[in-house]
Amino acid sequence: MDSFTTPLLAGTATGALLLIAALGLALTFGQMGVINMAHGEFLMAGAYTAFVTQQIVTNADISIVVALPAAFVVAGLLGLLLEVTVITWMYRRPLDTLLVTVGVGLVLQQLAKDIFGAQGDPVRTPTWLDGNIDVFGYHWPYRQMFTIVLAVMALIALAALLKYSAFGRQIRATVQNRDLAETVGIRTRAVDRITFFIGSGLAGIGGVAVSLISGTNPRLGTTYIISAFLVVVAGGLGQLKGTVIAAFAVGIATSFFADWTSASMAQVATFALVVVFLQLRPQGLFVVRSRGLA
Amino acid sequence: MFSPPTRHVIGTVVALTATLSLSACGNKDGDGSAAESCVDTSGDSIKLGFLNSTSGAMAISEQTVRDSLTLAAEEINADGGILGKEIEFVEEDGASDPAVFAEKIDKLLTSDCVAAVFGGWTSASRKAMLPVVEANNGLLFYPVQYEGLEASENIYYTGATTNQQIIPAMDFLASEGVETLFLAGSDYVFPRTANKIIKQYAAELGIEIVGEEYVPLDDDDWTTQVAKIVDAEPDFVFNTINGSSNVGFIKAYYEQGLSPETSPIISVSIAEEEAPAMGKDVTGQYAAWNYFQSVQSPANDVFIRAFQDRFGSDRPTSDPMEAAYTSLYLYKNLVEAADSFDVDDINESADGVSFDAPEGTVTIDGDNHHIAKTGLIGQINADNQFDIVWSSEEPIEPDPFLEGYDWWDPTAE
Amino acid sequence: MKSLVRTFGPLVAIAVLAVLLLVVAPAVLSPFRLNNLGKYCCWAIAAVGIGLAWGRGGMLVMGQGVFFGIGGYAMAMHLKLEAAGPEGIPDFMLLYGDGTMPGWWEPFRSGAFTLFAIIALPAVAAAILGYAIFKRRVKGAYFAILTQALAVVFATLLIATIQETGGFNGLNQFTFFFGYNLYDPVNKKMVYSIAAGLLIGCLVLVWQLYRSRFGELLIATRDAEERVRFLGHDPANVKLAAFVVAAVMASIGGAMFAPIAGIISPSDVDATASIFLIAGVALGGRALLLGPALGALAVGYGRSTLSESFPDQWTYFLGALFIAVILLFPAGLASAVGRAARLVVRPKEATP
Amino acid sequence: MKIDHPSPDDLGQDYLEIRGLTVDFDGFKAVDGVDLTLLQGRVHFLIGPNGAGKTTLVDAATGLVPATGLARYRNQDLLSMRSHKIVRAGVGRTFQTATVFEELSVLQNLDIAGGVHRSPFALLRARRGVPSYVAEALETVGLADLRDRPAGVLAHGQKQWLEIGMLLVQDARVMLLDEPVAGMSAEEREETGALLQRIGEERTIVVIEHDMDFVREFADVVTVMHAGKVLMEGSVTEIQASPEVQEVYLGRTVEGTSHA
Repeated sequence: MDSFTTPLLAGTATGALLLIAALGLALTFGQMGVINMAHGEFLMAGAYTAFVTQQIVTNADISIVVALPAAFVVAGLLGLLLEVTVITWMYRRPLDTLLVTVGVGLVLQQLAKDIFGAQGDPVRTPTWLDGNIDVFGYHWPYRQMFTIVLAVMALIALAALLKYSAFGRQIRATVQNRDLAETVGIRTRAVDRITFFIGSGLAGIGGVAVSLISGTNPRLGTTYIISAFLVVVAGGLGQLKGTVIAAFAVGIATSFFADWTSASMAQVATFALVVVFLQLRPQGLFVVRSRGLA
Repeated sequence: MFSPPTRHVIGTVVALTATLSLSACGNKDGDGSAAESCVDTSGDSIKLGFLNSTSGAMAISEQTVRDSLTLAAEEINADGGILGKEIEFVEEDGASDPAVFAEKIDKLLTSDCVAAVFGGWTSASRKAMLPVVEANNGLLFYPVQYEGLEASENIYYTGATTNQQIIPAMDFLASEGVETLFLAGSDYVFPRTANKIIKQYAAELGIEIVGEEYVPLDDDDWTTQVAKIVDAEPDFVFNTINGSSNVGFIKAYYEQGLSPETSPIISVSIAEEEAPAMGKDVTGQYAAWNYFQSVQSPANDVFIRAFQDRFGSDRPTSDPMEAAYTSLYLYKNLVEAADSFDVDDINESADGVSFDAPEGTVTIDGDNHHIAKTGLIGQINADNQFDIVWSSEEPIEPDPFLEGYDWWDPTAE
Repeated sequence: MKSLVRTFGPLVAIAVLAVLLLVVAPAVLSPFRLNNLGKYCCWAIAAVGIGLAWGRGGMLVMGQGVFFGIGGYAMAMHLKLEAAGPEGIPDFMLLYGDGTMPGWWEPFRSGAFTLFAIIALPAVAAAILGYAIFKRRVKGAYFAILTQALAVVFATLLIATIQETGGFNGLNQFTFFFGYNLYDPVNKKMVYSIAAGLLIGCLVLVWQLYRSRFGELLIATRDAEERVRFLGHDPANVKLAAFVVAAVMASIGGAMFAPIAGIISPSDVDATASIFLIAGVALGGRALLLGPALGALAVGYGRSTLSESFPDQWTYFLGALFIAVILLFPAGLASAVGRAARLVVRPKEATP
Repeated sequence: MKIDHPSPDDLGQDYLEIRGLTVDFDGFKAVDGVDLTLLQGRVHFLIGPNGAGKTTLVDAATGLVPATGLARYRNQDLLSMRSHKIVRAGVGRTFQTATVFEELSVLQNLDIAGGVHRSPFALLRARRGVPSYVAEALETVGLADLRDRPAGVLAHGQKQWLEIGMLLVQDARVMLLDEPVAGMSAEEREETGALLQRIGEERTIVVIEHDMDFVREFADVVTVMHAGKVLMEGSVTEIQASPEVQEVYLGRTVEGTSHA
């Protein structure tokens, strides 16, 4: 085994997963100032969607392809439901959204436990993802490459949506100046809802990718949510570029630390790294400059 | 610093607090003798406490134990109870939190006045309950295999200690001609202690340890660690991973091209309950226990049928469930042997009390309160059941401190 | 007269609470219930600190479990060494390790050092962390997330250091508390009284802080941090002070938790435990003097009794509590009661 | 802060000297080489169209945005100091939208501004009575009757006065006021103007303003800024007579990037 390629490639795959999870967070945080702690449970919902899809479409080769859009819709609708019922009452109270969604996350976890049982369920890997290629002694699994491809595609789709579509322009207008956007006729509430749908839907896609790593279990979301948030913190809010760099940096750094020390110490070291990084760049990698007294 | 009236009021509050605190002054000389038992044995029912986590991370496993305890209690009641007294069981949630276990067992023993408590799963929960049950001179029946190195007058251990699970597993590996072994575990007490024993016994058996990796509890990503297994090419992997983390481990193991043909895994925490979560990925791998659903015995047939009638035909039975079921029957036999619910009476006549359990006949060792159990190795088949491929010749006497093994040096690294 | 009520009314309320906790409770509760109340008091001490940092200072501290743990483990280490005897070492080090004790355990043999450490360790840790965070103007959600991540990391670190901290099992099996046998009911009552007394003490302390100029400055910093800069204050220092006090209070709570619960383990200090502390503060009213403490007592009591009656539904309840309180009564139930009372007294104002 | 070396041209009078001050936002020069000397005892007005860099100039002098050049006050370079140190050195400011502490009373707002003069230990004490400098400021800005009301309920104009009162309590020798009379009634403007003249005698007052009537009535010196540069400085009459200034205000700007 090469002590360089293994952590690098494995870490890139972890980073890709973090990226999918963090993209949705960065989007909703950047636009609405909403910190959604239930985002991890949307990831979990995506994983369970993959499991349920396999019960219906029993061919694992096809079911995973069906599961991706299905998980996007399921998690997206959960997000929309959350937005309409809870978040909509608490704009401009970002810290409170954080706490409310903590509660929502607890309820969703318990629901999953009651519906699917506390014991996890298996998600079969499609045969076309079964296998690996040898890269300098590391048997790089196709599944990890698939995760990276998935993240890159999600990123490109999101970037294109924001940059080229009319809706993307509305989102950017709302992010930059909500009041002004309203005066030019953008229905910012509707924009918010669609943004929340998309952001949560991305978590669903991430959930499908996670289900290929660990199947499903009710606590699946909690494993990823903190790292995903650290990515958003380090990446700077509302900036895709920063989120991308931070996701891969955190993923790869964790893998290297795990290789050098232990997986437990890697968690500690990555956290320390983010705190030190914030000393150098307190507002994250990239900052949207806004003038005046906040 | 304070204005006069303020000073006055604060002074009053502080003085009040101090006086009130001091009024409950401590007693430095007391030896803290055990509290008087409040168990009521005069009625026609006897209270027992079931303390398992029904919420939190461990609810996954502990609910199954609760179910088989419930079954055993119902069976015993239908059969006339214990010493003619009907079991009235008080249920509590340990919430997967050791401090809650300590609180709840205190409640069961001192408020509910139960005659004995059944439950606990993690070592942390047992360690948390131990001082409480000792201080109250109560009884605890603990149904899960654990890392040994413990014996309490107030606890009966109906799961395996290390010389009934880990050591037979190593004997099995030696009989298979294994020369190199890789250790993979969750980063907490049981795997660390188990691996300490494994390493010393491996040295004795001439098996080389070619790697040792740990991942935090509940962490799913095993990629980096599995890459090290690939690199080490061990004959066998000894798996002490706990809970859902197993799923990620097995997935990563397959992804990187490992299989039961090249580097098979022997696990000590994957049973009939856990295996289905890994589906086909786990087929062909091994596990060491003292009970499998596939054990052939009349007692087991009865147990499985009763359990599935009660909780659903799709429910598997597993080692900890069987150990919990057994623990309640053992308690019945203990009480009847002593003809008393009193803890000291029970302990006095405990040695040799036995029960025809689903796993076979088990017998209590009166010195260390563990039970003699047969070591079994199962291979997981496509139905996520275990085909028994190896068995110890006879029930193994429990030896929690491994005193009968010369190679064991507790202070060595 | 009115201003006298405003000034000393809270103090009277604290005195009432003191009588309830220190006189009434020991008289009417069974030893088991009293011991539980002691645990709630420990959480309440930490909650008082959270009220100061979050309610008054606007810093959502989601990782107070870390400081709770520092105090708890410091005390537990001392109790463990006390149980082991003058030359002895803790039992778990023989079981899981090679039977040698790490050097940094040695000072905790001294009771005086332990008490000093319970105050000093969290203060230093919070000062370093707070300095790094506040001076770089990291705030709001960023701060909250960082503190939560800290709690996760802290628990992971504890679980991974089995030979040094007992790992997942934590530390337990204490026999003596500064020479007093912990199994003696009289001594248990005494330990409870100390915890309750400390809670009252912390309440008096924050009462003085809230009415001081520092309290005003803290609110000013919460509501308009940048503006405070133009009053000639570095808001980082103001927040740092509140954060450090909150950390020390959490540590004191943890230190008393260990002998009362008889155990301290990673489950008592991790992210979930930290969120649990926040729940009490949110319920009681984060910015009120007594709100956090009463909320923490209530949530602690709820956890015990609800999990006794509805073992499976406790998680739903905790989740629903967060949603309902934050959504409907962001200032806490106490304020909701106050509002309802006003509606009853002056019903005409209620209908617009 | 003690002055070790009074500058030779300091004739017992304070002044704020700005030399070559430049603020660069990623290549866009919001303030571009501004030179200004602001003397004690005068009410300076800073005018110019939107985006001229007036507020940014004040931001730079109070540590809100990084800038190059020099902003010297009592031999200290403000550009190298952090905001709260600048305040402690005696340079205070207000903001376009009045930012007072809405949950605190008028008295508490003023009192809290006096914190610069207190030791950290003194902060732990509760306030007893009303310090004389607070009472004085209450009188000066005319809010004595409202001292126990929460600042949040004050009218817009009253909030601006409260802010000025807070600067008085801080004992700011240089006051940088950003559009203090915007949104005020004619009567309130008169009062504000009179207030500025009253307190301006022993201070350096700099006012950013758009309202030319107000400027005409109360300005001692007017500086016109345009596109980050100083276009002209002089008395109100001189400014009004300038064709250049008229051109700027008629909107025929050449490089009018509006980066307010």
